[in-house]
Amino acid sequence: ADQTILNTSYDIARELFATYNPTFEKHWLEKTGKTIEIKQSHAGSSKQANAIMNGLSADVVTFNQVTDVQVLHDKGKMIPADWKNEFPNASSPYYSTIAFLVRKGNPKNIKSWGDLAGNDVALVFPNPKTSGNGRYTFLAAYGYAQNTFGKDNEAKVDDFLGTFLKNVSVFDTGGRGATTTFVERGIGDVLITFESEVNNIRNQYGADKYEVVVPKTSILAEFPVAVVEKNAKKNGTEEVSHEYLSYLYSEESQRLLAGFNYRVHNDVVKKEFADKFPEVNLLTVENIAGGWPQATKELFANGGKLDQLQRR
Amino acid sequence: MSSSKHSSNQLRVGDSPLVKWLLIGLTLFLTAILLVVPLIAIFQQAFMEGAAHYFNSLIEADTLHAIGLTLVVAALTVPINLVFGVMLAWAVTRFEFPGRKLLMTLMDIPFAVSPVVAGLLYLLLYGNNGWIGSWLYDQDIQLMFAWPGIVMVTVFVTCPFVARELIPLMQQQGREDEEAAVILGASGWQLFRRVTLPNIKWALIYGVILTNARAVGEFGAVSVVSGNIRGETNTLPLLVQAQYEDYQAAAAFASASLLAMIALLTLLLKAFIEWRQERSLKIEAEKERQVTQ
Amino acid sequence: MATHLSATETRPRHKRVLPGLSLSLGTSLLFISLILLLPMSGLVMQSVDMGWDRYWQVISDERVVASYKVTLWAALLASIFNGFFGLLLAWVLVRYDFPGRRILDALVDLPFALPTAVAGITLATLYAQNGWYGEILESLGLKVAYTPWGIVLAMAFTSIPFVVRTVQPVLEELSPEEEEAGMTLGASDWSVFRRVIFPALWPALMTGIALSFTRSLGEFGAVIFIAGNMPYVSEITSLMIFVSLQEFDFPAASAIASVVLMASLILLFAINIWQARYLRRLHGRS
Amino acid sequence: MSILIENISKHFGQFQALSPLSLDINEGEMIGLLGPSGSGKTTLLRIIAGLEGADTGRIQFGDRDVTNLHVRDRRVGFVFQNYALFRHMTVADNVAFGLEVLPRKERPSPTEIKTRVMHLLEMVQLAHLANRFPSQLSGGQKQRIALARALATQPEVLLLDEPFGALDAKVRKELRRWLRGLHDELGFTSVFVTHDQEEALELSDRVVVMSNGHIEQIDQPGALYASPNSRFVFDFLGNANVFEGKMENGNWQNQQASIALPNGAEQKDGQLYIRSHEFFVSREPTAQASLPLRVIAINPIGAEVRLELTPIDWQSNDVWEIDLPHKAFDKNCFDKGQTLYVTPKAGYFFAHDAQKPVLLSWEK
Amino acid sequence: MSILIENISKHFGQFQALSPLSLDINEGEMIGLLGPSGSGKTTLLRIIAGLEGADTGRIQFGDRDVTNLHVRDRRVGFVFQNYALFRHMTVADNVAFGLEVLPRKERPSPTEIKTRVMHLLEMVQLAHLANRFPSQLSGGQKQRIALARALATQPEVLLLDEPFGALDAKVRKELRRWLRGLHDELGFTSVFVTHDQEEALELSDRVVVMSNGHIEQIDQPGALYASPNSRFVFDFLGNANVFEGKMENGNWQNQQASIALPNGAEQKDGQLYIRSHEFFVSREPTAQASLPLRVIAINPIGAEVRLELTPIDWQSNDVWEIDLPHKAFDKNCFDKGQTLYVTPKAGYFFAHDAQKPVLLSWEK
Ligand SMILES: Nc1ncnc2c1ncn2[C@@H]1O[C@H](COP(=O)(O)OP(=O)(O)OP(=O)(O)O)[C@@H](O)[C@H]1O
Ligand SMILES: Nc1ncnc2c1ncn2[C@@H]1O[C@H](COP(=O)(O)OP(=O)(O)OP(=O)(O)O)[C@@H](O)[C@H]1O
Ligand SMILES: [Mg+2]
Ligand SMILES: [Mg+2]
Repeated sequence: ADQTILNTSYDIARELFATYNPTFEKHWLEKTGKTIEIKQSHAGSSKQANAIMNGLSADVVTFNQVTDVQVLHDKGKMIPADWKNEFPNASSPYYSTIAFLVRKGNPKNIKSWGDLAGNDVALVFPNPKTSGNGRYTFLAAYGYAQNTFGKDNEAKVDDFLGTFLKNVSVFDTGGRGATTTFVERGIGDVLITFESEVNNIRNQYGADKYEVVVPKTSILAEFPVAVVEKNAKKNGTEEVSHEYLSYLYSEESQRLLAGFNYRVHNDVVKKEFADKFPEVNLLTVENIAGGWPQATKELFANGGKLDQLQRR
Repeated sequence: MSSSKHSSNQLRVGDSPLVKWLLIGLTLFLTAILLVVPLIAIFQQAFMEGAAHYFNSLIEADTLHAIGLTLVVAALTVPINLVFGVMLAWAVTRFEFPGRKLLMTLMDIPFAVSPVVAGLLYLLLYGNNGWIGSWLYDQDIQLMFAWPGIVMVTVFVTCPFVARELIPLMQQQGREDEEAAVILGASGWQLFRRVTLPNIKWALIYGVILTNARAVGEFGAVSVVSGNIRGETNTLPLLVQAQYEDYQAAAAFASASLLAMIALLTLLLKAFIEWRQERSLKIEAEKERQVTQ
Repeated sequence: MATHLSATETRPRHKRVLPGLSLSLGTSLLFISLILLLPMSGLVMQSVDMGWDRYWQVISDERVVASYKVTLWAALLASIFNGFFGLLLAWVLVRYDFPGRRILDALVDLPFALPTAVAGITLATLYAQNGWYGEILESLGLKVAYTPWGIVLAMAFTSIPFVVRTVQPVLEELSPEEEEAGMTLGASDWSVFRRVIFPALWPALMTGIALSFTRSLGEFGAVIFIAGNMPYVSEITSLMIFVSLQEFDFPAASAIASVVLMASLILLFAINIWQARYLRRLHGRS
Repeated sequence: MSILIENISKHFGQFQALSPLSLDINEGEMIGLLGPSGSGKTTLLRIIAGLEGADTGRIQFGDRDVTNLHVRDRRVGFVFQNYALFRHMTVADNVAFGLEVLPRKERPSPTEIKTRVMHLLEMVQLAHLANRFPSQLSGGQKQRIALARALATQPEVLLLDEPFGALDAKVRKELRRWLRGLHDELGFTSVFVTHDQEEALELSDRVVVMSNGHIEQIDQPGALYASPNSRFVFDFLGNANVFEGKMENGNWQNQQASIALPNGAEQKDGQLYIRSHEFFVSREPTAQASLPLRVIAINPIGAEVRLELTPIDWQSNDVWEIDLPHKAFDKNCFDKGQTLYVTPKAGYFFAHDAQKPVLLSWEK
Repeated sequence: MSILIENISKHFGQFQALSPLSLDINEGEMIGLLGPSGSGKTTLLRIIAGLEGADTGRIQFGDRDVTNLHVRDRRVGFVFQNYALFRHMTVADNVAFGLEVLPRKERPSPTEIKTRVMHLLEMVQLAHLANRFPSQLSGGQKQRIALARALATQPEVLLLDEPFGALDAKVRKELRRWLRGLHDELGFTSVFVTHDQEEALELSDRVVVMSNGHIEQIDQPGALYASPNSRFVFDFLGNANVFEGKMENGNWQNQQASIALPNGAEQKDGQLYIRSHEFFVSREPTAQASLPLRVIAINPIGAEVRLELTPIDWQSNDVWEIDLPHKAFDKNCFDKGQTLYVTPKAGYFFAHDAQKPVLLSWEK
């Protein structure tokens, strides 16, 4: 290949990019007449960000958490401050939300977030401390409570969240662990995770055993991308890296992404998949907690809301 | 007139058949529960989707590359630790010097450090922000997130094994053989190759095998410094993790079973070597018996 | 002047008999500095940089302290269990000949070779309520997976070779005479074991248990899959370190790691000293 | 307690360590097992103790058959060659061990045990070392503690494996005497192993000479010395010179050398064993013998001078050794390289077809 | 090659293992280092070899100063107490080792090495064992191989640490003689360590008696025996009975016992050392002495009978031992428990204020 770039991504995106890369390679060849080889690295996105700051020579990042991209600017000075404006939709070519997976027939009759704080419901979702997945889940529940009880009714909100957390059976460190716990170990009544995952799991483990529940209100989970300018500059791959991410917004790519159960922005594709992605009222992190920095500080940091709620 | 029919073995504590078989039974039971069944479970999961799937997943390009990388890392780690282990053992068993005991305690550090932390330490030092790493960056030398880094942390994690095997043995053997050789005029290298090495051969092999087993299986430290680049810096244990995360449980366990087999293979090799050793001892004893008769 | 001269004359410089001190010691020191001490210095520097107050705040955080307790207890139980099981294994391997002894001997090292995550996943599979063991235990009303007992189990699994491999050689070297002396004096097998054999194995057993304990303190991969990781109940210290890493808070991670490391080193050092004393009593000076 | 050993045999694998052998030991006797390395002494002792099972035969203590009794229940005292003291126990704890493991009913009270231990330690004159550990003792002290430990349970049979093997000549002699005293005082029956003939002769009431797993001779020390009944015993007790003689003209002849037959000697070919101090030495042959020898070494040893000699014009497998009192030596004033003639005063004759020797004397 | 040892001293930590000591060894001499355990014999030997560095002093081989020479370059032969044969090499390889590690220029060709090795093995009479491993040899055979190995490089100095320590009495004697022969034949200078006085006396040209890190006496065996110059040497060479006497009325008196002063004796208090065979025995006191003793043991040992005696109405730290020829014993026919009187023929007197003894004789 004429050039090589490294796409550093979150852990469960291997198949997605394994499918996307050849289409891009073809696209790049057609457009420039050059060949490109794309290498992939997959692990937890925080760990990936950390690795990049310590010298992993990634040209682009495709993460599942805004904070992990942001940190590349804040701590690593490797991407510009306005990275969100680099690509459309706040540099998030696709998005998802948090949904529920329940066992066949929905025995506990779970419909919305409110049902999760019930008396006899066992929940499985990953630890918000170690997993972005878990953070979204917590934020979604938080947003739901704010909407239901009013932002000012802190006592009620905390009470709801406390019960919600108490219902957790197992805190795995990542989404995959939670899935295993729910599916293979048979623990819990509800698995809470990304909508894209929920659908994947159902396909993987049999549609006849599980049902997907998408609550009316949930959270917008962005999947941000960025070119790691510092590395790309050094490697001389700025152009191709940019194109690699831009091309994610093309109709063809968006269709591909939708096929992997991610929600997309392209209107044509949106219509095609309308029955797959029910309407949801998507709250944003800004709505709920005033943005990621504030959420991290007030909710997830040591001694934050999460810790207070979990204290015995 | 009563005539005795004892076994010709010496009497030793716990030799009564009842106790003996009770203890063996208990051990086998516990071992089966704690070690054998998990081993079987790994294979069971690996073959979950059939033998064809099992073998196909093993010959995937990523898997083959991971196997190769793992073997390369082990092949580099083992000699490094071999040299270090022998040097350290020689220094602390053949000489008296201040700080000797401290040196022996320092050697145990890798046992006391969690592998993930070990990886992190290397990252902090040799990563781009570390004080050695930033210099390396300027020189355009990439250690972390490439195979050298993997080798380095693997060396760290496995470095006590060889020395730990050698030191007690060399202490017990004393230095008389070596003194005899020096008196006969042997130089340092001749001394080591012709007198010391044959004496510590078996312990050395044992240490190498343990080092190898651990080097092949190390996950925590390697995962921190590897960068997880598919087909490039994924070792077998990392691949297991990645495949598992990727909903390819069967493939993951197939790779894991491969690791278990590499481990068992080396361990069986050890058993074989020990058996050879025992046999040669037995033959020698037998010859000796014939001589004295 | 003259006396000075003769003094130097009569103080011969002795060349070391065995060669290679500078080479072997030099290599060892270089290696230990580069491979062990240099990286360790990072840990110290990170901790020093953050200042004492923050350091203290991090390591005395309520949740972290809870994790110390869980980890310590689990590691303690695991290493005690390994003390028994390892001693039993070593005894059976050394003292008895039976079909399959060699295979058993080979199996002992298995936990060293399996990636810890695989060990964790496999154990979780077996002990989950729908696993082979889980079902049996469930019917007995016991729960292991996703409880602190799961932590103990995973720790025990990964550190069993330490005890076996330290006790085994000592047991092999044990001369039969003391045992026989005990028997001629009328002691039962149990008395002989308890009062004659065990004291001889004790130092090695303690070392094995200590190594197993320190390894358990640091274990992460195998534990998190089976621990449940419930705050205050089944969160281990390694997880706390992991969390700090996720938050890009390296100083905090280093601080917590330094506590574990310090505990381990102090324990190992204490064991070393105690053992040296004990052995000196047994073997006399030198 | 008397010990009866009947037809005991033992093999290890293919190797016959003891051929069936029998031995009667009287109550209060002290028996020395003497023999070269590998002759089965230790094996026999361990079988008596019950540490090793015999293949055939039986063993009786007094009139109790103990053949199938476990060591534990035979109640013998056993002193190991390298002491086998419990290294992690103090001297006092070592000695107390046998008492402390007694079944609860028989076990003396702790204070009683303490008294008994102190008494034993005083008996071995080491009461001041009660709190030391074995590694802090000298060889001789260890030996005595091992004895005290074995005696704590008041066994009626005491078995000792090369008890003085590892000690200095001086310490050895001291302990030997002390053991004999103890034996006489306490009246137990003792069996000890040694390969030092002086020790066996000095210490035992009767000596059992063993070779290749069987008993060569059992006798009191004096009798053993006076009438060894086989070539092996002769060789092993040592210091005998062997003359291989052919009957010729009423003399034993070996090439140029000859010895006249004394009265009562058989007219047969055979070997004449003559001890190193049973000789006259002269510069010329005598009427009784013509044994020319060359002096190759002269060693003054204590009260005597030992000459080493090689035969001149006749054959001998070994160098000859002759011990002379200083006086006799001074009178003759031999030098290295000189030739001299020796004449036996007394000797033992093994005819070629006989197993037992005949004692011959040339003196009136 | 002669060896000159000058002011050599050595300490381990606080402990002074050798006080400064000097020793001259002539070319071709065989020196025995004799002394009790811990007296520094091995240390001295190792310093001569260069295996241990001395704190002070110097060592010269011939006229070459070797004090600062590495072991490797001293070219001595050294035989270790426990042989230190290379376990993983055959007997032949062991012997060849010293030749095979020679620098390439000096190294003989492989066939030459083979011939030399076979020659050495023939010399130690073990050519048939060339392909055995050390573990397949008996102690005596190992010893000889160790010697052959040490001699392979034709050293001019041979050092041996308790070469016969671990062997049977019989084998020991054989080897001892063989070593002496070899020494005389090849003409090297030998130093050997032993704590067996008989061995030292029999084998050495001169004996060096050591105690506590210093040299007590250096002498030829005969002279050493005839005139030991200190109490220590006396005690160590053994078999002496000590009479502690106070001058009273021209006699040495100890409670009821007394010994008359012979001619030439000093009129001082002191100790009289009398060897066990330097006695008359009688049923009544004699004019020269009145030493009543009770017989506690009678041991016939070889050519003699050894009586053990305790003093009656006087003091002695040790049991007395007296050796009698069978004839003298038979004449008197003593029994255990009887009282008898002994009269010294000759003895050594140490006045209380003197270091050196005076030889006294009561015979004319
Ligand atoms: N456990 C055993 N297994 C095999 N052979 C043995 C065993 N114990 C002793 N033997 C053999 O039996 C023979 C007699 O051994 P034993 O120990 O009784 O000899 P010993 O007379 O005590 O000799 P030593 O004076 O060397 O102690 C020896 O050839 C020895 O090798
Ligand atoms: N390496 C050492 N470190 C400390 N002390 C030592 C060392 N080597 C010898 N010694 C001490 O020096 C003294 C003399 O030892 P050496 O070995 O020379 O005695 P020895 O006369 O050979 O005794 P033995 O007859 O018991 O072999 C002993 O007290 C010994 O404990
Ligand atoms: Mg024996
Ligand atoms: Mg010595």
